[in-house]
Amino acid sequence: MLHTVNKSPFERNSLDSCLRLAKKGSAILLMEDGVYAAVTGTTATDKMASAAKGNSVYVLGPDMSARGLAEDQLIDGIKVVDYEGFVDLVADNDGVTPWL
Amino acid sequence: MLHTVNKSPFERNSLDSCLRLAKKGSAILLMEDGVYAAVTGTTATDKMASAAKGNSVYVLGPDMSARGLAEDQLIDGIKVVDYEGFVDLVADNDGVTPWL
Amino acid sequence: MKFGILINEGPFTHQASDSAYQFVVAALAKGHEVPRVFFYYDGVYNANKLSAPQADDRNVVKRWSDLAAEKGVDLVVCIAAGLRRGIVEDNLMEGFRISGLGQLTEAAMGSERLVMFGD
Amino acid sequence: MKFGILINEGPFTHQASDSAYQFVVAALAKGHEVPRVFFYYDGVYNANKLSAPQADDRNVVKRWSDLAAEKGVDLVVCIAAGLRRGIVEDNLMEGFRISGLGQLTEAAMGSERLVMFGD
Amino acid sequence: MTEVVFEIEGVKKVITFLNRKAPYGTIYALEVLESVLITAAFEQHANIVFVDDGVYQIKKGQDTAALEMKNFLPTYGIIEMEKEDADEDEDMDMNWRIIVEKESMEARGLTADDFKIDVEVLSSAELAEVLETSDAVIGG
Amino acid sequence: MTEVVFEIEGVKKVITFLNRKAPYGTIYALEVLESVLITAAFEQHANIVFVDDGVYQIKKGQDTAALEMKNFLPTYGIIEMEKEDADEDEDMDMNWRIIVEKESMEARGLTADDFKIDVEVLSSAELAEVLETSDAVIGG
Repeated sequence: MLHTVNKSPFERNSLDSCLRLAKKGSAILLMEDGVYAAVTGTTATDKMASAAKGNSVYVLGPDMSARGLAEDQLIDGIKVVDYEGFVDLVADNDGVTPWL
Repeated sequence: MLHTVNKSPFERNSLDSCLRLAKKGSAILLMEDGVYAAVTGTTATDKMASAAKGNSVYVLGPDMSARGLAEDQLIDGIKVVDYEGFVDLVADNDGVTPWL
Repeated sequence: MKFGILINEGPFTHQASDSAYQFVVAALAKGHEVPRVFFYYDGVYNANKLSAPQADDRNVVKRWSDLAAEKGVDLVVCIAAGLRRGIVEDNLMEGFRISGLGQLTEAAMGSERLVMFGD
Repeated sequence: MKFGILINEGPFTHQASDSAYQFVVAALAKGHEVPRVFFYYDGVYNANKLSAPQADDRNVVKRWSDLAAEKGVDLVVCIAAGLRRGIVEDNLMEGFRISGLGQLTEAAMGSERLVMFGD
Repeated sequence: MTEVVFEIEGVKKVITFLNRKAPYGTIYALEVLESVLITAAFEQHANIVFVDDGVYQIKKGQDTAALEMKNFLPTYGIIEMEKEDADEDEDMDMNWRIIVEKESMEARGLTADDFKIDVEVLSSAELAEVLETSDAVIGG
Repeated sequence: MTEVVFEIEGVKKVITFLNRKAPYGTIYALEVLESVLITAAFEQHANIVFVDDGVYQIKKGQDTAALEMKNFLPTYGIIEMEKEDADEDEDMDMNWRIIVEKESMEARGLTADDFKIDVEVLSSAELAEVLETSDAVIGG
């Protein structure tokens, strides 16, 4: 299962709910305002870094660039994908759970 | 200053921001999905009860009724108003800060 | 007292327009003035005359229009926000008019309170 | 592989429609099929042909319409959600059609993946 | 305009509706119900799940008269009936589950008695398994 | 249709724009800028405040090319220029402040150097005072 999170971890509870309800080992894609969870040095970094140990966490590159986030700020273990990579994630997992 | 909060304290950070940035002694109106912060027995009760000691906190009755919340569940010190009471709050305070 | 109203969301999806309407009705009933309601962002959708809600639901667009006719409230739709979203003269409900953002600034300057409803 | 797409928000205000569009373009480029995009909730506003964004901005409505023409994607607007919000035949952009919610269930049943974009 | 016809003869899927939003502040709670109901017409399996503020959608005692808004609650009764019909009809291959997450319910000081309809209360871990085995998830 | 004319001759107010939302995920950051700019045409005082995810609006290095979305950042440069013009013009009675809340900035690991424009960094307590003394607050 691929879980998509499109909200800022500071504004909403979507990331918390996703981390609580995504099965260990499943894939998580941070996109739109959800990409703010992918970087180091914030109050959301610890929980995301911890999640990146038990899950495959991805972040959408075009959404990072739009928001001025650089790849060298990424939390260890989080991989950057573009829209083609997003498509691959959907194809390679057997379903998508959107945390809207 | 009257501060209005229309979001659930569980879903968003609006109430936290309001409580951090509302001057002590100012008025706070919980409305729309914000009314869930007005009742006892939830994980948001403590911070709201504490805020109700330093601020005048109001909750919009019609929004409570729609959501099935009863007045006997209210946190001590929170007062129920209807839309006419809302109008009075706007008139009696010298401005409105919306925490949208 | 004079209240200016700002609405940032469209009908049905968010409660903003409902809350604003109930507030305005209550304010007028108490003898206050509501000279202008300004519709911004998705709020411009409140002026879409093609909106046809189910028979057992409230008609948000018509309700604003009726209020304007009965109470002389000036309903202003932001031209830039409206163009982007396709709310233009062709589909504008009676009682609304399209104008610039200056009308919001004027409402803030000319009213004793500005009350905003949104997401 | 076949992807069904569900869009829950209108153009400009939320990124949902942009994200969905970029996803669909990438999926088609990789040789996947996107037989249908279903527009629900405020997503119906993506079909408003009166939308006229500024010259330096993308035209969300036209972009979907062009994609439908070029790639044969079936763009379906929910009739109930559209009626409530005033998206009807009169203002429906070319390339979109209005139909019932069963078209969403069919897309979920007939596609190998359902991908949803919203607020 | 393209009109696609899907081959759905004999297709049986598990569709999960992940309801996370409070009622009335937004319309999501109401409009998703229409898509749940249509699922019955196609005799598909469905999980109707209430998580986070979504648990407030089925709270008893909602009275929207003063707001002049449509009451969302009666529609949940129809969904409960659809589920019961499917459970009782042996010829019908349609399994519906109505699920509340325990953690979300308790964080809001609610118990199963506060709900207008009968629900299964599942832990986060149990619900994670339900999501994992769904063919399609409709959130909102 | 009613067209109201307000008496605004000589009126001078303090209008605060309370920006709390991240850019691009929603359009609020962009559309509020148009209302900030029009405030200059009426020579009103303005506080342009960035709180919560609003601080991300003015982060340097935004590149929206791959999203094909309009870049919001250049408009903040125009606002900064309007402020500087007002500060330098002795005949102009228009006081603009561009403010970031320290707590919001630090929670996101940012410093004033990360911003595209010059800002005043205020504590929550100092910002509370700014809000308290505003005549109108436009949020979003």
